[in-house]
Amino acid sequence: MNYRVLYFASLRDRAGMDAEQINSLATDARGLYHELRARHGFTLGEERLRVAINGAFAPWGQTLHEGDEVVFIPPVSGG
Amino acid sequence: MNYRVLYFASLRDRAGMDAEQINSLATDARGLYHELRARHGFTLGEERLRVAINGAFAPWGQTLHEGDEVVFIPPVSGG
Amino acid sequence: MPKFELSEREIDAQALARGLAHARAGACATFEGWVRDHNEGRAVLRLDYQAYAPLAQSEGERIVEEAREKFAIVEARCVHRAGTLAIGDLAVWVGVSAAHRGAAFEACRYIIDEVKKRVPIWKNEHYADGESGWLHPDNTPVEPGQR
Amino acid sequence: MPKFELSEREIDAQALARGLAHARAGACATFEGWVRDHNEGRAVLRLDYQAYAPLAQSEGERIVEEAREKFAIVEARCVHRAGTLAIGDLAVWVGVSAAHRGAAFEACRYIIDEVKKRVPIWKNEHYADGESGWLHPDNTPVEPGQR
Repeated sequence: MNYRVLYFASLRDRAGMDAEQINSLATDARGLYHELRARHGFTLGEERLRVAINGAFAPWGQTLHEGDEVVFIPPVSGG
Repeated sequence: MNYRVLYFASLRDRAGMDAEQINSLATDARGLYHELRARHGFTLGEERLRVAINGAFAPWGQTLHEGDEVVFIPPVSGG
Repeated sequence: MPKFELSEREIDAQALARGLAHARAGACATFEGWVRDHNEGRAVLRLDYQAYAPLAQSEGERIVEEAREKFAIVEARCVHRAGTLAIGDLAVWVGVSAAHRGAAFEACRYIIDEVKKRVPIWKNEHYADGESGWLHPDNTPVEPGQR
Repeated sequence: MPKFELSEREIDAQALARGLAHARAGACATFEGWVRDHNEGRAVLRLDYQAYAPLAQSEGERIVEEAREKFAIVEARCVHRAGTLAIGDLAVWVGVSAAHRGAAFEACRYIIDEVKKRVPIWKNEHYADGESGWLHPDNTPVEPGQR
């Protein structure tokens, strides 16, 4: 399926891009992150990240649908 | 001895004046307050008040000297 | 510059806040006390503050100094109004800057709490029913007969 | 009017504070986060904030709404900067008005604490030694190798 992935902070620096369209066999965010981690060499483990799907926080195991926007949220540091 | 007494808040309303010069036999703030309480009909007991002598908080039993400025401080309500 | 001030004029909160700025300050907590339109269920029209100015000044300074000793702060200031105020007027302003927010919040809270407990300033509220009264620190009337 | 805002422009703290005014509000607590000249012992020159804007907006709104449910407050607002900031710049502003000061302080503290924990905004600090790095919520670098 096709997903749109946005990258922020250290993930953006590692990936070398803000966003990408990805065609993947992964059916949830966990599977998708494993795939992208291998591809881009992300060092942050799943336990350090949160997931957002279509602009809302979501569980790692939530089923993805065609065209979903998926964001892996590194530890935040606003304020 | 002669003392200058300043009144604030409800004590000022009761006394009907901001300040007075007083000639008294009292040698400490406690004695002076008892005298003034009788004269002006103050309803606040010693336990509700603090004493300031010459612009600084002082104990009730501190010896007064000629010309001292004595203030009985009602419960405060700034802020 | 005094760290505590009794002011007969309007308080300029913005200018005061600018005075707390420092390159090593990452946090600034402020508190403003505004004149409310009610107290203990009674409609308030305006209020007067009376103060024993020399002692208010020295006790206010002492409180800010205590805050500087107790908390890791950079700057702190407090200004309290005297005179007659209307609903919505700024009655007291406290501002604290610090490297980190915990100290800024705690020192700001400490200063306003102690000012309300210890500084010889008295609030006389004027009510819609034509009465008025001096208040306790807990905002109840000083003399039960007043109400 | 949104209760939480991500802003590319300078924050107007005074205008925001005026928006909290209400006749039944007797207390106003504010918090300002300023860009400090140091962090963890390193000299900081400037910083950039990156944000996942739609989620930052909705999560920020949720936090302010939580504060309104948890504490007896009248109004609350929070504005967070995005983009590049210099030392001393106002990075985040929180303001809360309430009838009484306890609720104002607690809600203000709640909002800034939760914003720093939950809102998807990231700080990239640029150091005097030419390096830069994304920070953790505890202000340590995200990747140990960065330092």
